[in-house]
Amino acid sequence: MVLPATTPTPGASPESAKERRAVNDVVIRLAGNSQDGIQTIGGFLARLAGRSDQEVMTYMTIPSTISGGPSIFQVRMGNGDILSSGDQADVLVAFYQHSYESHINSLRPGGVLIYDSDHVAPNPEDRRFRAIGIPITGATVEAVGGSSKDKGKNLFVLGLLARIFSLDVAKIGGLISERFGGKSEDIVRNAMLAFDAGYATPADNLHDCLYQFEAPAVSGGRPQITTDGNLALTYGLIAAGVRHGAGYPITPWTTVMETLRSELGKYGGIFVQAEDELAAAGYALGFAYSGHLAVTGSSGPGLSLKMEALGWAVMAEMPLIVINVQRGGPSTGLPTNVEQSDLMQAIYGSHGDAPRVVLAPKDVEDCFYVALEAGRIARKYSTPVLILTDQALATRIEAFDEPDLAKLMVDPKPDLSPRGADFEPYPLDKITRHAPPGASIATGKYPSVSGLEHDELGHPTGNPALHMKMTAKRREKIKALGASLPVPEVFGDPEGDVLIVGWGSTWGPIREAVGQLRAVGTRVGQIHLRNLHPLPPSLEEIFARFKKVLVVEMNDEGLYGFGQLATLLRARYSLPSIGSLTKTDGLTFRISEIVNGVLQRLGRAGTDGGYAKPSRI
Amino acid sequence: MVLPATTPTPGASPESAKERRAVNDVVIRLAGNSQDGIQTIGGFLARLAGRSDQEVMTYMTIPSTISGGPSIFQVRMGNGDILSSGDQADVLVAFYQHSYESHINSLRPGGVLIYDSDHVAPNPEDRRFRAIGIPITGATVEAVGGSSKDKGKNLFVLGLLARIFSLDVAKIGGLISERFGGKSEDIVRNAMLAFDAGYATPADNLHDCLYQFEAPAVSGGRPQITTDGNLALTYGLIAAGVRHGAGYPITPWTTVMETLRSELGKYGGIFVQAEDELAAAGYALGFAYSGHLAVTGSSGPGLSLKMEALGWAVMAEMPLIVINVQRGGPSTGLPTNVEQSDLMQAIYGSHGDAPRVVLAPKDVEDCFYVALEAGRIARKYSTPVLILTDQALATRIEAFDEPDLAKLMVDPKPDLSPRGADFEPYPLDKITRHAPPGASIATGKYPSVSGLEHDELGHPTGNPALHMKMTAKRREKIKALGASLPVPEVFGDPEGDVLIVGWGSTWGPIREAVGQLRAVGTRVGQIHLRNLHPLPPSLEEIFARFKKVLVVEMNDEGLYGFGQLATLLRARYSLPSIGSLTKTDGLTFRISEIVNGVLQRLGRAGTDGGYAKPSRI
Amino acid sequence: MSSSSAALATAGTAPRVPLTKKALTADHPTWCPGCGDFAVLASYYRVLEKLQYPHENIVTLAGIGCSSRFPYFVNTHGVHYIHGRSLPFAAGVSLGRDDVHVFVFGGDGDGFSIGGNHLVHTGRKNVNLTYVIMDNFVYGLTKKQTSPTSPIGFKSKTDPTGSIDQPINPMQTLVNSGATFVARSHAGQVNHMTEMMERAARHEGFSVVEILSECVEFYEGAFDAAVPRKGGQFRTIELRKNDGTPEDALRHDPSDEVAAFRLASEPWPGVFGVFYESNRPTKNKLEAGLIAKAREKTKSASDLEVLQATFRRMR
Amino acid sequence: MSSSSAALATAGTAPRVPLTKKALTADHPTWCPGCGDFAVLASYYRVLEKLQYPHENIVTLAGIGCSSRFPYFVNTHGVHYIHGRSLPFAAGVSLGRDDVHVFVFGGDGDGFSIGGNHLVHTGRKNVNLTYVIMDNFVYGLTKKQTSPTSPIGFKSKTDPTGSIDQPINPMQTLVNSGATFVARSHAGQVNHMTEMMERAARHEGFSVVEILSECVEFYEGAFDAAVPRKGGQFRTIELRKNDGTPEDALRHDPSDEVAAFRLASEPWPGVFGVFYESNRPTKNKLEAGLIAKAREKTKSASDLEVLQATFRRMR
Ligand SMILES: Cc1ncc(C[n+]2csc(CCOP(=O)(O)OP(=O)(O)O)c2C)c(N)n1
Ligand SMILES: Cc1ncc(C[n+]2csc(CCOP(=O)(O)OP(=O)(O)O)c2C)c(N)n1
Ligand code: SF4
Ligand code: SF4
Ligand SMILES: [Mg+2]
Ligand SMILES: [Mg+2]
Repeated sequence: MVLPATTPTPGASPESAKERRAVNDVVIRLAGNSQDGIQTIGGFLARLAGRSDQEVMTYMTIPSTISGGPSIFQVRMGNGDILSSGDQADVLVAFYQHSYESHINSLRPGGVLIYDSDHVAPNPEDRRFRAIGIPITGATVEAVGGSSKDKGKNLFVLGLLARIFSLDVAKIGGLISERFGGKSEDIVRNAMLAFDAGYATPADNLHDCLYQFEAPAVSGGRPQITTDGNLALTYGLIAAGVRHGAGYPITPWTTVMETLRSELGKYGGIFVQAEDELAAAGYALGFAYSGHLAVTGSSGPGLSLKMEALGWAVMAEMPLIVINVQRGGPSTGLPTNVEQSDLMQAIYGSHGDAPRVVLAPKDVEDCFYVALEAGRIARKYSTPVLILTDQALATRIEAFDEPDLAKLMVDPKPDLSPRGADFEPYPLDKITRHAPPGASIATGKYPSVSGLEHDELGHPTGNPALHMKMTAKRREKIKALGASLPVPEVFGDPEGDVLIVGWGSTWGPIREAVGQLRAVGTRVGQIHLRNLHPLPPSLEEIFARFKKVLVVEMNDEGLYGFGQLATLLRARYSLPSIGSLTKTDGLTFRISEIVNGVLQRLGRAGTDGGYAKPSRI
Repeated sequence: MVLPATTPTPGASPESAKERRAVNDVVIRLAGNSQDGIQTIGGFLARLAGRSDQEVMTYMTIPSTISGGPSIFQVRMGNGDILSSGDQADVLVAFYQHSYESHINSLRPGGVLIYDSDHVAPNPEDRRFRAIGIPITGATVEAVGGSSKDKGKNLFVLGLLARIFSLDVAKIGGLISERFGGKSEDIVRNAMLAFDAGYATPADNLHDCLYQFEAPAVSGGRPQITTDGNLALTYGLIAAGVRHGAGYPITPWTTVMETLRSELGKYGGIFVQAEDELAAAGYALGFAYSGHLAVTGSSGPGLSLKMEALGWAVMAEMPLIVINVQRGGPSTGLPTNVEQSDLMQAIYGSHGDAPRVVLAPKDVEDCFYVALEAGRIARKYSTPVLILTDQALATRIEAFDEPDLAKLMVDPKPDLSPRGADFEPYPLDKITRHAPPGASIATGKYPSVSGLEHDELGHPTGNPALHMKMTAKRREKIKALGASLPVPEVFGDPEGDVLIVGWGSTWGPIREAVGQLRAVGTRVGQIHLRNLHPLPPSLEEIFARFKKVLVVEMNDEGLYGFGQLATLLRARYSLPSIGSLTKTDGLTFRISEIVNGVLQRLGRAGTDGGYAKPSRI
Repeated sequence: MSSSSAALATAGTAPRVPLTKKALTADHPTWCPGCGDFAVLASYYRVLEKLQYPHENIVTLAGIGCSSRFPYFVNTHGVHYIHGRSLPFAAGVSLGRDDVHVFVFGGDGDGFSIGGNHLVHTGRKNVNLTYVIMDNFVYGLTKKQTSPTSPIGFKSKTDPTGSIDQPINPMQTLVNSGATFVARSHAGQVNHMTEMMERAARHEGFSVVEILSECVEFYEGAFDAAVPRKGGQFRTIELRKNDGTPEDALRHDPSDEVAAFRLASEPWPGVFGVFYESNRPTKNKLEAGLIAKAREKTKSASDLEVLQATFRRMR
Repeated sequence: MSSSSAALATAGTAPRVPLTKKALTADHPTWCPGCGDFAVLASYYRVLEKLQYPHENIVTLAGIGCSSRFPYFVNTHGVHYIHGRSLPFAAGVSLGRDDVHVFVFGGDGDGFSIGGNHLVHTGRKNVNLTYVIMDNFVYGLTKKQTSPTSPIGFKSKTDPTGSIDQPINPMQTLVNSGATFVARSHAGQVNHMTEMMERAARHEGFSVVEILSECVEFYEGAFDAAVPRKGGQFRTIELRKNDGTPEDALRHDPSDEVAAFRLASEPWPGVFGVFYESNRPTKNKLEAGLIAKAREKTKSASDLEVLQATFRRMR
């Protein structure tokens, strides 16, 4: 698309760089209604950051009513490690009075409040912020013309932000045309009209609040991609060789299955929308049995429905990848909030002794790589592998180095080669390797795959000794995997006061918290577990180097005062030094919550957010 | 029924008491095919023991083929505490060559082998036993007449055993007529003909193997009843006030539901056979919501299907009793064997933080009382309560004092009284008490019962603070229950070398093992946990009094070397002294396995069954 | 669900004030403006106003979905259970308490996909309750996936190039389920819908009404073919009057299962009204019969006496 | 299941020896002597002998039940899955591997009770496989509980005074499910049963045969009414020949769903044969079509190229 003539030439911003203050990274919170398209422009900002070799992380809320409603989208972008979407905003854009009122206290003192003066009357007494009123609604209507009403406000704001932060207008134009390219010319034109109007806001009206990002560190060579956790995971599955799967919709898992359904065809694969989660697990296991690397998944309630099928997969030793995009529980719970409360179920949810593998990705990039790892383990150990991601990761946008697909991509096809006379599906001394249908067996004796306890050929047995041996076989292969895992790296102090142990999406906030804690003189280390079952080796030695081990997780403290991972670690190591920092408010950890939690446990006073926060704007 | 004239007069046994050797308790193993009705005569023996104020315990195996096949029934009867069905038999009755071959090594040296000389040719070299050959088949055919073939062999053997042990023939006659009373006269007559023929076996043929039970200790005053664990549990549920329930058949749970289905009508109640286990949980929760104390249940696979519904029950805070008659797992596993491998699932099987109550009965009598306790807790704490029994308890017959029903029986009817203006289903500061439909609410505002996170009135909320508070509300009530529980009693040494901790049906074998271990000079105590979640108070202090804590359970040692209860205890108390003794052969613990396991962990050599076994025959 | 189940006398002695829409209204619905479900809710209010059951004896239940939010929007005893399993729960309430009136609401996904089997089995058991399926041919709450009633070619997020699986035929499925009252209506036809819901409520047994209820957000215009002011046709079923006239033979006999099945095979948008009605005994009645027989045998002994007698037999 | 799916060439080059009953026989069945299931197994051997599929391309699957022990008694690739869920598993195998022949066996409880919903949805999707329901009107493996096909009055352990819930009508249920081949037979009629199973196997799409297979242990004589030598009647369906004769109009048109539904409503023991048959496209074909369209768009780029292009769009 050719950009409309009104658009300023790329790079030539109306103010020169020296009139602008340099910033390293910035947290911008857009607060409006979900109908206003704030996710769209938030997404543009994130994508832009990615294309500019910046780091970026986003955070959004989903309105609780079906027809939409109040919603926020927060973007943190800039240089250096961006590990969380930020506790407090540097810039707040308030579309409505309710947006202003609900979010003004998340703006840090000294931050910039931009409000739509057509809708918002800020408290004139409140001098904590620099307030900039712009008639966003009126100006948009004026710029775009009456028929579209105030549609386009979001692009007006994007233009405004581009002006304030001297963003790359050409790149944004590219993003807009990519996004609306399929639609009518009108739509693209209107979008650009609104954008340009925002961009044209006179500097005077901005009270001198103009900034320029510092140049990013030299890029890693590979281009950055910008995406959310569910998409990263989905493409990770495809890279891992998944061509078949089945699921049933549920928030926030749904976008994984939607993407697989629309993408797998290109790879010759099939994704089935089943009648329920039990059927979905059945389809996936049928695909797996037939020789493919297959996936099924869901969120909490759907996982509860898959417990019987997963038990069968353990007994039958069937490779399978199972995704749980965790949300607030129990039961229907808080479907659009985040929680890490399905860990115990992932490990122990099926009846009987049914050992299986559980992994969790730490950020959006890791969603991609953890899928590859799950595929590797499922195939190598002929076992179901559960991936526990969560609602926060699912919808969060981050930028990361494009993976080297040529090196990483796996394409396991069904192995139909004839099997020799020594073939047994369940040898006692080797890991199970199934012969899919289509593979002939030299003996002419075909194997059974069974959920009953069975002998080496898969035939049912009630023999006590065999049940003991087969139980051991299923256990020992998982132990062998555990022994082969890398020892987790300790970040921060290698020994000292506190070791913070986390898993899943809390990685970023914990890492930032560790930085802040060390800055105030605490000796703190961090390990983050990706392998939750089996656990990696040598944790005991690492734990021994710290006075306290504090497990930080988003779930309940339980009857005995310990979160779910803490419970597992205590059971394995029986170290009284292992304690818990948990919460169940359905929100991601704020850095200050972790910092204060640690300081409190060290007998020091918590800070009130007033600690070592690097100044930005 | 009038006993046929050929029957000797009660009490007048052909030999006088002084020609007989006195015995205290005896283990009789009947080995044949399930079609031979050995369960029937085993049941008669057990019932007879109960009616004679003796103790009794039985053990049986279920053939693995549908059409029946090899099967055993073992009865241990006599005086003193009979806590297990016995490691080794004193008398083996072998109907077939395969019975002889499979079971001869379970007969203790010096024991009595009775074999059907029409089918069995024992090894003449084997001098370890006293062998008595009787043409059981031929003699039965002769006694009963040709048309019924060898049907009645079992009653012939019963007569034989009555002769050998000088059993009360009148009482047996009563049992036979009760059992076959509803059938044709012919059947009763044939049964008695076979019985009498067995009883008439000449003393000479018995090689002097004649015994007399010592007189039982004075009876406890209440009559004894004889029944199996599933029936005791079922009648316990009825005593607890259960009038409504739903289920789906599965072995070994089925007899609970069958009995409820045929009994509840007499109490004005309803039991529904649902289309599957998910529906069964739904029906039961509908009954519970409508104001009744309700039950659902299953065995392993069915429980895996109820995990979503149980999570709802936790969230909605609905009282419900849930039975799991555990069997060998995982998956379809070993349906007719025993295992205690569903404990973790009972506690952690649903997604989200979903705390609920888990209880386990220790013997058949306790199956009755644990149901009463489950009803009490479910109603008082408005919570689902799981009862973990198992296949061994389900089919085992024991005799125990008849419960004092007039004192114990509870009859909770729906409470339809109008609720005041302060009524809230989910008050933050009180335990939930639902108002069932039919109850009017003074405010005119009717409550919602919800699986979404909710406010005090049951309306959905995404409010972070409320989710935290409601999570705490659900947790704290279970903690309050925990704090109110009695401290478990220590049996045996109050402090010392080893504390054996068990749960469920292992109680008897553990207690006998403790006796034997103390007899060889080990300082051993025992606690047996009935409350598995929440755990009772003060365990820590008890554990501290022993050098080692050994948790004995029938499940796998897991990835880290600990059984399921051991894992829970280590997680709570983080005591390195807590270790595990587990097994997964699908069979109940033999006393020697426990004794040897303990001795081994104490660095002493295990015994080979040669330790302090009280001589019996 | 039957109006014949006798209302248990409840405590209050003051004369009852009539049940009004106002008393029945609860939270403001969170549905999108224009959603068909609003009209269904309005009809439910009207039916309850007509029936004048004691307020505290009405139960409104649902599974999960946009439509299943119903219980929060009605001020009666309410239950929001899990996805697809509302029927067994509701059946438990109905069998547990013959004095209450059980209404279940839900969507096409809840009822025909994950919940499809419960429909058949609650149907064949003929449990006394009323079930309203708000069929919008799409998954609303999860934002536009194919549902088991989505027509072939429907473009959803799980079928971006158009759905390919043959949908179920709701009326055929319901007729086959064993339900003893089966009707079909449209949320745009308020009077017809109210009439169907009222007839369902007055029916003793398992009564189901499928209501086409448009999802304006994710499947706008789905039912235009049945909306006269959009050029469609709303054809209703004429029921047999048994008046002996020759025309009458052409009218639909709702007790004829095969005829109902045939009627359900008419091409889209088909016909509206009562497809099937019969008065097979309800499970509620049959279970009550078993209880009566059992109590006759025990000579209506008290619970304690019955259990004591049982224990005596175990001596 | 179709015989048209092309068998993938497998490794061996030696000419194939014909597939015999001997090669197909595995463990000795654990069924009770006299159980109807033996005859079904014998028919399956015969059908496989006729079809002569490559041995390694046959898959025999089942859920749980006496009948579901089938896979252990046939020497083919076999799966013993969980109770009631064999169809989704089998559908996964069929969709995953168009070169294999998928046969599913199961009981009335497995298929119509816990598995009832999967039947309907596999049916409407018309997944290419053959499903044989061995209906004995009872739960065999768990020893005599009421099944969804047990007639009213049947005395089981869960209905000691006789069952009260109306059973489903298997043929009506199957016709309504969307299955594209629906037939009924009797284990005592070996030739008829073999013919039905063979036709089902040769049908492309979801084919189901209900076989009345007596449980001699827990429901002896259940099907005597259909056994001529016990005074019963084995009435078979005459199929339309389209020969223009007037008699032909009276014969059954298996493509007519409503006629099939009506036929299924005939009183016990009803009729035997093919109730319904149509050639709606299978999901296997439809999914293959989606793949072909998608590959056309990507110009059959390699998997790596496709994924790389996707990542480029995320830059
Ligand atoms: C076990 C389970 N699976 C999936 C979901 C997610 N879910 C909620 S509603 C719904 C379907 C909604 O469609 P429908 O029943 O047609 O209702 P509508 O929203 O269209 O009214 C789904 C899949 C869930 N809550 N629980
Ligand atoms: C989830 C689950 N529920 C229940 C069972 C127990 N069970 C095994 S087979 C069966 C039903 C058997 O009846 P049917 O399917 O008719 O087969 P049949 O034995 O009569 O051939 C049941 C209830 C189980 N294995 N798994
Ligand atoms: S999404 Fe559709 S069904 Fe849901 S409230 Fe909106 S319009 Fe109604
Ligand atoms: S129980 Fe019935 S169905 Fe099962 S094997 Fe025996 S006769 Fe056959
Ligand atoms: Mg819908
Ligand atoms: Mg059956």
